[in-house]
Amino acid sequence: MKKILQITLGIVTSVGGFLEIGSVTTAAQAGAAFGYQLLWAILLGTICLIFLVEMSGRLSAVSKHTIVAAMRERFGFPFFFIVLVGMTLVAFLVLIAELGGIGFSLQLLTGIGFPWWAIPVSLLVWLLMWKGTFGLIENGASLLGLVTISFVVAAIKLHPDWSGVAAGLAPTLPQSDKAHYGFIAVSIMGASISPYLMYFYSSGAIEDKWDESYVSVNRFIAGFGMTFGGFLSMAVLVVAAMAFQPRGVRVDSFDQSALLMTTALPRWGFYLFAISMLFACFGAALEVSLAIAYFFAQGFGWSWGEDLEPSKDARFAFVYTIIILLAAIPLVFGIDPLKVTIMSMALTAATLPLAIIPFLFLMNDPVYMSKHRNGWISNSVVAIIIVISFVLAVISIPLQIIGG
Amino acid sequence: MDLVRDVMDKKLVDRKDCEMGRVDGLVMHVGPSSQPRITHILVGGTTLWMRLGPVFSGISARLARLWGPKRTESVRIPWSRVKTVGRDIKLDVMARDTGAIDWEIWIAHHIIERIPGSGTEEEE
Amino acid sequence: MRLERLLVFPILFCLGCKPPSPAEQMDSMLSWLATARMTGEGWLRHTTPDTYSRQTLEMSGEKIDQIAADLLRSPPSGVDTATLDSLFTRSRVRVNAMARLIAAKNAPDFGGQLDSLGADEKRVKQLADSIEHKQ
Amino acid sequence: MEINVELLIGRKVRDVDGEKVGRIEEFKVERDDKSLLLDSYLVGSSALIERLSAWTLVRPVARALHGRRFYSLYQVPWQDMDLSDPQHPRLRTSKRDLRHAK
Repeated sequence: MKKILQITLGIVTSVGGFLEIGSVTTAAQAGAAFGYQLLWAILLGTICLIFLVEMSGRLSAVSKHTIVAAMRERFGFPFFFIVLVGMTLVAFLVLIAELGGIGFSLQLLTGIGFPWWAIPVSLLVWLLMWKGTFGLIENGASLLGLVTISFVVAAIKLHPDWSGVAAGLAPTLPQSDKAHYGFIAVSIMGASISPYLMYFYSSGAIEDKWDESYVSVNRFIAGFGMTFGGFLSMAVLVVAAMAFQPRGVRVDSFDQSALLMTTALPRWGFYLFAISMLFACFGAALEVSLAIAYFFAQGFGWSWGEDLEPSKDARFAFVYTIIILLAAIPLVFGIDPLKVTIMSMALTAATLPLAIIPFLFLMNDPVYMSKHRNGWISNSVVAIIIVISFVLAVISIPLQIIGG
Repeated sequence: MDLVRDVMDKKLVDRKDCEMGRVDGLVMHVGPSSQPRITHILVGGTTLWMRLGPVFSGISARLARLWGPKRTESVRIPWSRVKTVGRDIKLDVMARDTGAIDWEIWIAHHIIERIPGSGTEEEE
Repeated sequence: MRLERLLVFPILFCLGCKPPSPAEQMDSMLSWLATARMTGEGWLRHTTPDTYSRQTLEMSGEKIDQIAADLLRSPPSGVDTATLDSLFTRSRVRVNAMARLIAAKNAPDFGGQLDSLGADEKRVKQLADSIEHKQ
Repeated sequence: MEINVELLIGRKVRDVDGEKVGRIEEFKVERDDKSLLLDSYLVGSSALIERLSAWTLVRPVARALHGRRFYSLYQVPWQDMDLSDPQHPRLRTSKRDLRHAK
């Protein structure tokens, strides 16, 4: 039973890492521009993510090493450093976007512009990490994140054409606007397969003191958690396809996305959207800042742990303090969080191979994994994901130029 | 034992299981005709940045002069202090005394402990 | 170690802006008109709060202005520029008026403006279709 | 003379005739009471890895395959390695006399 309760780690990883400003925006854009046609991208992203998250958890449970620690040990410092630079850059942009998303949700609820929220919101995120424990963050964020189920309610209330929805799960090419279509598809994948999410999950497994007996529980948690996130993203896409596409509304700004649920749930839709975004972005902001701090601490061998008091892991606490502080600055000056979001997703796609390739090696390492090494199914999936990640990396930049 | 696979970049923990960095480098003693021996473990930024290239180590040395604990050399821990080489490398030392966690102490002291709610001072 | 290679990506990124075609700009125009109308309908049905509705209408007004300026700088061939200009100006004036009517909580007049905005949107749609067909 | 092991990793090795052998990839050591005694070096040669500069990626594969397929790996006993210039390690023997690592 205690093990099953660890499902919160899956949910928080999923709500915070999967359903955040990036995937909501891209899913809404996809639905508004192409109807159900891009559902397959979310499906594909979810499947990839389930496998990668499961492996991250298994690595931690069996080897007691997080991915980052194992990566430094196996690939050496220079490779680690390259990933560190890429990952920090991308995650930092994501953090700006999430903090902006929180500010924007508060703007919807209060009417006070999002730049004003940058400082109070960052302080709150920081305070939770400073004083909170991992369990608090995990359970609190996953519980609050359940509000996002309202997206599914909205989708069902709009009575979508289910056969159309099913057809969208198979990849097809549109008649026109192919570049834009490709760009959104890449963004969806970039928003779904976020490396920081795997770093967070594998560190979470260590924080929650998993051992080998968690291997099968982990499989369930990863599968359930990511499927949950995938469903929510798909619901956002379906709602956007029903509410926006017929009217010709495209999602070029957050203000437009706020209208997402007003058709389906006239009375509460607006507020539910704002609150869902608030909690989801909040969870994601915590998750990203923690992931960055984990990355540094584990890679350099510092002491780390969200349950430790900051003075006991000073460098770990220092990293998240600085990163949150820095992320607030551009928001105070009114940088458009949507632009940052889109850029961060394309950059995620571009740096994806760097994050995924180590998986293939680490998950087959007999020293780390002993008898829990990847089987041929998992290995084939990783190989396919690596191919996908290379394709994404290569096409993300040109697509940004022609389709973005 | 394989040096790169089993030792290099592994995490170091002290007598009290306190994390004190990773094996950033190793010193090998080579004589004209004697068998080479690994004598010391190196811990510290200087060694790490050298692995990236002289440019990086130059930049980091300049930055370290401006800020932080004044330590330019990497910490050298004699191999004789190694207790076990397993998942981590356990050392028969106290992290504090080696200098390997000078930065941790410096940041704790100069930054973290000045922020309210950082927790009690680390005991000896 | 080729760390400098990584720098190429951000640079490429910054260069990744190209001017959109007239057809695309007409689409953006339509999107913002539709946004204004959806927001307006929402406000009338009390589904969106005052502040948000006013802010979004103001934003739509600005965007319409912006896109109109871009469009008219290099107007699409085969369309009367004067017609476009007056249509866009009219829409913008309407959207801005709606924003003011929210502040005044004047729902009846707001409804009138909203209906006319709908008519304008249809005209723009027709023009957009004709541009797309010509290309 | 003291040498930094971490800087030797990936260094190109030439043999006594100046012919390229490969890069130093691994050090086989044995425990002594106070230190570790270096037994031999593993030196791999692969034009492919150099061309792709993908050594961080390929080294583990090579290790897994023991270099039998596409990546040849030589085991160089400590006596045969001349490290008097650590930037340019040289073999004291010829490449032909090396034996492949199992």
